[in-house]
Amino acid sequence: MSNLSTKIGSVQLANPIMPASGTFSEDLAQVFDLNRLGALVAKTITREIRNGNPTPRICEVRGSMMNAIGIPSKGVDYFRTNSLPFYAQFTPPLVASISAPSVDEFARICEEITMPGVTAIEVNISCPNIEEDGKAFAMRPSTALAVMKKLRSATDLPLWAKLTPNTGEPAEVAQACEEGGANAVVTANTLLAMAVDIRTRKPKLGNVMGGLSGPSLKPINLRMTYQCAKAVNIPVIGCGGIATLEDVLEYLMVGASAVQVGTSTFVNPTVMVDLVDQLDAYMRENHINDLSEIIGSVRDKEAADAVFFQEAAE
Amino acid sequence: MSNLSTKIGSVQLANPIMPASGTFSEDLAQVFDLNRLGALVAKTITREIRNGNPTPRICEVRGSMMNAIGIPSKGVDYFRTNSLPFYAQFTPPLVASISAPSVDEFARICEEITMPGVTAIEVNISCPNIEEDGKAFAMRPSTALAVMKKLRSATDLPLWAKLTPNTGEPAEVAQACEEGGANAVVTANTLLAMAVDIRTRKPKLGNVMGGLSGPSLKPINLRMTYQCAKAVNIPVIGCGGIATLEDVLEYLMVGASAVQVGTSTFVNPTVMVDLVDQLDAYMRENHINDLSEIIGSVRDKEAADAVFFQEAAE
Amino acid sequence: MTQATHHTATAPAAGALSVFAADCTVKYNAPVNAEYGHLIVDAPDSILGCEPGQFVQILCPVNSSEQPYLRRPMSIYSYDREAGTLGIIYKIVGQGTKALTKLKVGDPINIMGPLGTGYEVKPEWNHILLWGRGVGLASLAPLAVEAAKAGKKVTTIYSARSKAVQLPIDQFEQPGATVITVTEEEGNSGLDNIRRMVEEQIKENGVDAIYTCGCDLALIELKDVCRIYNVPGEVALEQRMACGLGIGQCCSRPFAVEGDIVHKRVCKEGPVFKILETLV
Amino acid sequence: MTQATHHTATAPAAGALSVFAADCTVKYNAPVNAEYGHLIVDAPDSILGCEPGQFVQILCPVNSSEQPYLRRPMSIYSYDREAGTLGIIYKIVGQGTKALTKLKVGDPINIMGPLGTGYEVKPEWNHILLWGRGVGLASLAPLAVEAAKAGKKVTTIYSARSKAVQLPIDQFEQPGATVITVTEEEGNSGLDNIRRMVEEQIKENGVDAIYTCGCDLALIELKDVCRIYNVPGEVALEQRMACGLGIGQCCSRPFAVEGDIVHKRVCKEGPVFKILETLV
Ligand SMILES: Cc1cc2nc3c(=O)[nH]c(=O)nc-3n(C[C@H](O)[C@H](O)[C@H](O)COP(=O)(O)OP(=O)(O)OC[C@H]3O[C@@H](n4cnc5c(N)ncnc54)[C@H](O)[C@@H]3O)c2cc1C
Ligand SMILES: Cc1cc2nc3c(=O)[nH]c(=O)nc-3n(C[C@H](O)[C@H](O)[C@H](O)COP(=O)(O)OP(=O)(O)OC[C@H]3O[C@@H](n4cnc5c(N)ncnc54)[C@H](O)[C@@H]3O)c2cc1C
Ligand SMILES: Cc1cc2nc3c(=O)[nH]c(=O)nc-3n(C[C@H](O)[C@H](O)[C@H](O)COP(=O)(O)O)c2cc1C
Ligand SMILES: Cc1cc2nc3c(=O)[nH]c(=O)nc-3n(C[C@H](O)[C@H](O)[C@H](O)COP(=O)(O)O)c2cc1C
Ligand code: FES
Ligand code: FES
Repeated sequence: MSNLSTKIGSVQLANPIMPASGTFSEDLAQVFDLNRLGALVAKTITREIRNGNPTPRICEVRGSMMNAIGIPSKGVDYFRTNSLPFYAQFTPPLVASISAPSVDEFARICEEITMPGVTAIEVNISCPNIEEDGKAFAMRPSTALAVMKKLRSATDLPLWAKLTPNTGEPAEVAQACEEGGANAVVTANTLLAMAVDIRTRKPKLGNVMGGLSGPSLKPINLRMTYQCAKAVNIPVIGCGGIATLEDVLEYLMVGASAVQVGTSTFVNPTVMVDLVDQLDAYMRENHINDLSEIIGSVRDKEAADAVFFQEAAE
Repeated sequence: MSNLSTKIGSVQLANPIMPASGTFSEDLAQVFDLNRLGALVAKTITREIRNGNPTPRICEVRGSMMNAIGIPSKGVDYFRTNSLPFYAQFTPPLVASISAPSVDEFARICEEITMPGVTAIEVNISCPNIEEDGKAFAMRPSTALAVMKKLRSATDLPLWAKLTPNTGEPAEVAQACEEGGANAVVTANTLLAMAVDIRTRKPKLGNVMGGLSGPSLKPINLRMTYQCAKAVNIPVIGCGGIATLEDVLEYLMVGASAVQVGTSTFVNPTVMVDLVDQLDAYMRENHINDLSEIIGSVRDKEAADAVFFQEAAE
Repeated sequence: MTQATHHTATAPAAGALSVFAADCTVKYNAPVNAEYGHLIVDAPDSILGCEPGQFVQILCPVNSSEQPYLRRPMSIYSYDREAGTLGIIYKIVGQGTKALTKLKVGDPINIMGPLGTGYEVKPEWNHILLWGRGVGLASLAPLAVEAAKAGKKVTTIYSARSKAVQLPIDQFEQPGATVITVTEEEGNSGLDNIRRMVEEQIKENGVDAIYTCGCDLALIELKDVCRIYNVPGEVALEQRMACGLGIGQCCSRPFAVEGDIVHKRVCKEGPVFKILETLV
Repeated sequence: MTQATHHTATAPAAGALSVFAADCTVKYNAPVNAEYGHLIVDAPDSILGCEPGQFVQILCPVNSSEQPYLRRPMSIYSYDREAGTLGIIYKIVGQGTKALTKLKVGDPINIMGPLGTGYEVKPEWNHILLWGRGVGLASLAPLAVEAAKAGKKVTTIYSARSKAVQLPIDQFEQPGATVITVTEEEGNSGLDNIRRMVEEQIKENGVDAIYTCGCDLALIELKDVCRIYNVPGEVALEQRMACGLGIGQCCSRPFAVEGDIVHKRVCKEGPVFKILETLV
């Protein structure tokens, strides 16, 4: 068995495969042994009790899906009394995920969720900031910095900033998160998208627009992972469209220290366990002893083949 | 035969189907009669003679592709003496596409390309602005406004601003273009993405990153088309991942007055002609006499079905 | 609408696997008529540990014309633990179900299940009434079989558009069972007429519980009937699904529970719900 | 590198269609050996109006394991206008070619062609020499056939890794033709050895032109040979392609033309290029 372990700051993971928030719940324990995962990442919760968006909340697009679930939440108390004891049955570290519509509310839930049993806090700053113009905190470096600073002072637990691909400045946002005190960035959430049912002429989602996830998102979030890994010194956790071992390796090679798997679990419920096994087999076959030999190993500085050709001929 | 004609400002098109810049050339005349198209859109040209990027310039990702061609250009003279006479053999209006790395250079080529035979000018402002921080003009409202104002004073021809999805503020950018004097916006160009060959650990594109196009892009650029159509009063031309009649209808319904078809032509070289025929058949079958009955007809104000359910029960 | 509350997740105990995704083998796949297909697969015991009203999620095959991505939920139409087979009836509507029609005997097909919460039949109940419409009949079929096995009397009213698109009713023709088929074509499938039949059954034969699937209008009528005659009733509902496992809260629907509006997941707390809790 | 210049597009006249995308029917599809497959399709006359060295773009089928998106370029290995057939030899490497192995006789498959610029053989040339490596032989096969038909003498050197992965050479065994096969296995496929054979042919039999495909190292040797002996030579190159039609400038490669570096499209000006213009 190769060494699949990886570190996200102070948090040691047995392997780099973990679920993406919102695509994982207690229910998956019916399908496989959750102890096989690198970490357990809970669904995002908010302080207020929320029902979420009108249905339909999901729809299919070519080769992928969209969702506008809208973060239904039962609040922090429910998390404490129900989710926490459930996840305590398993060995992988538990990562709570939180969100809020304002900086203060964000800080408050961050403090409240800082409790024994929670190893790290993923902060879903891809959600709209209602105090500014409704754009997600993670769309601009300034708002990302402001919220991360406040969150940093609200907890001693490691903070993972979950970024959004809905921005033209991903590297700058990642740097702002680092400056604000994030211990890692997760790249990234879903990308805003839309689909229309041409028969009814209604949007396919009750919420009109929603987030694209699945294989279509992979080349985009992979690029963002690459950009962020170049830009910051804290670990980057890749996320978006991961379905195969090749996807995992691409994310690791561009600089991710671990990856999150979301939508693929809906198609193949045991995909995360399969990926752990396949990664182990790949490393053994290729005589790679340690995951660190893969992380960040993309050969992006070397001239592409045809350029080489051309130069050799000068 | 239904009325498939549509107007982009003063430019009348026989039908709403036209090629996307860079995925169309004189060579396609070998495969079908170009007179079937709503317009002819030439490949983007620059003033300087450019070779484009190192190879590989394209690669496949799941269900789509990426390119980093890099706008090889033979300059304005070549366009005048070769492309223009060639396209003059056909009846659909010719749209030239231009790009430049600075506002002044952009204005200069805009003036130079203003010549008889060119009906409208598409300005590819999705390219990097080397005078600012290298981000594309169309990533921020301020830079989009600045370049469009300058371009507006450089030509009397209709200006179509080709936007980028690599921004968190698509509606604001579209509004800036309108304010700057654009006669239409095209939504949109490719989305920055990446892929790695896990065997060689090299990026799959010689340029490391490149633009995602094809079906994966559709829900994203469709959303952007919807946002821009809501935000501006000038016509919007949809573009991104269009392959089927359903795709065309979705773009029209969210507010596009016409659409551009790019990558699909690589897979099915006659797809644009097929789409014109299918649109005509669809309109006849559904007793739609005029394209205006489809454009912008999305029922986004109506409660989604399940909400209706819920409210009815209150 | 009163203050929002939520479904109470019954979290599984660690280590107790109860849902399985398995490569099954196509044993039979043929059209029932122009609109429906009937698929039977060799399935493992794990999935066959199912109950009437549960469903499976099918990973439909991909080909050059159809590229479904998510799994598709399908009611379990029949299961036979001895023969090791599972059957579904699918209405051919889009990408996924069109792709199903192309499956050939011997082809592999990945099926996940059993999923959701099925119908409740109390041991003391003797006569149950089923009202199915269209492909809704699929969900009710195992219920008819199991109830008959348990010695109960089953009356089924099956309503379809026409004789041509009727589903086979052999699973309902159990000893002591009555099956009444009505069609629009024959003009005897009006809601009034069916409701009259239901009320007749209640009044003349005594009905302990009513079950329905496949028609919102039938549900509205039955909600009224259940209230008036104080008969318990259940309905199998549909909702667009993604995970099918209760993970994503993709398929929540609002229900009226003791004066509150409660969101329940169709894939987990459902697909079978109490008729009186539905919001129609 | 000198100042950049560009390929000169020879724009087609309006109205003259010369490339066709057609649904063909699989007539034969079977492995040649563990690495190669041989596909023959019924193709329309339009596509069969092709020449040696041209290629087609194949829309590979999609299934649950393989989902190729872009077309895949394949050299035309054989064409028979009378029989209405077109053949290719494909090396099984990835998504698209794996999907090709699953095609069955009678299946439809969309093929676009003919594409690109083929080999040039001047009427006055009497003896041509071909050097193919691996699947590169596919591109050379129609050249051997047509040259023999035109009464020319064809000498073929075919180099492969081993006997086990050799391609059929029947198309090269024309009247008056010589075929020499060498393999790494037998130890006679070294570049030195092949170069010696080429030089021998030039010196002893006189060679009017040399053609090669499938190996960059062979190209380097032949560039030297062509220069030294002043023999014209052509090579069929590969490059990752998208459109195959010259539209996207996806597949450009730099060439040395009269002291300048010129970018040419492999799919349009190529895939066949003058050996002396290549940059290797
Ligand atoms: C619990 C449950 C049990 C079901 N049992 C059966 C059954 O036994 N037999 C049967 O034929 N069908 C059943 N359905 C419906 C079936 O899942 C859909 O018809 C199927 O997913 C359509 O797939 P498609 O790819 O062919 O169509 P698509 O192309 O996906 O869609 C075609 C149309 O069907 C609608 N649709 C898609 N998915 C669903 C869904 N999950 N629920 C409702 N509408 C949907 C779409 O909005 C669209 O209008 C069941 C659904 C649920 C939720
Ligand atoms: C003009 C031309 C003629 C060709 N003729 C033949 C032929 O007769 N027989 C044959 O077996 N092959 C031929 N090839 C190569 C063939 O196109 C590729 O092997 C094929 O596209 C691989 O497809 P795939 O989906 O199986 O592999 P993929 O999964 O796409 O790729 C597998 C590997 O092949 C490489 N590759 C992919 N596409 C190309 C390409 N277009 N050119 C070079 N490398 C590529 C990839 O980088 C990757 O490393 C030709 C290529 C060109 C450009
Ligand atoms: C149904 C669904 C619900 C989600 N809910 C959340 C959430 O609550 N919090 C969050 O940070 N991300 C959420 N996401 C985003 C995922 O965590 C992930 O970032 C995204 O889906 C991209 O990864 P994927 O392509 O592997 O799914 C959700 C995604 C889906 C599909
Ligand atoms: C090979 C290739 C070359 C392109 N070149 C240009 C270009 O020169 N100018 C431009 O504005 N867009 C260019 N594009 C972008 C397309 O015009 C289009 O906006 C994009 O591909 C999305 O549409 P699609 O998904 O239909 O391809 C190019 C796209 C591709 C795939
Ligand atoms: S389908 Fe995902 S929660 Fe029900
Ligand atoms: S493959 Fe597109 S230009 Fe050659």
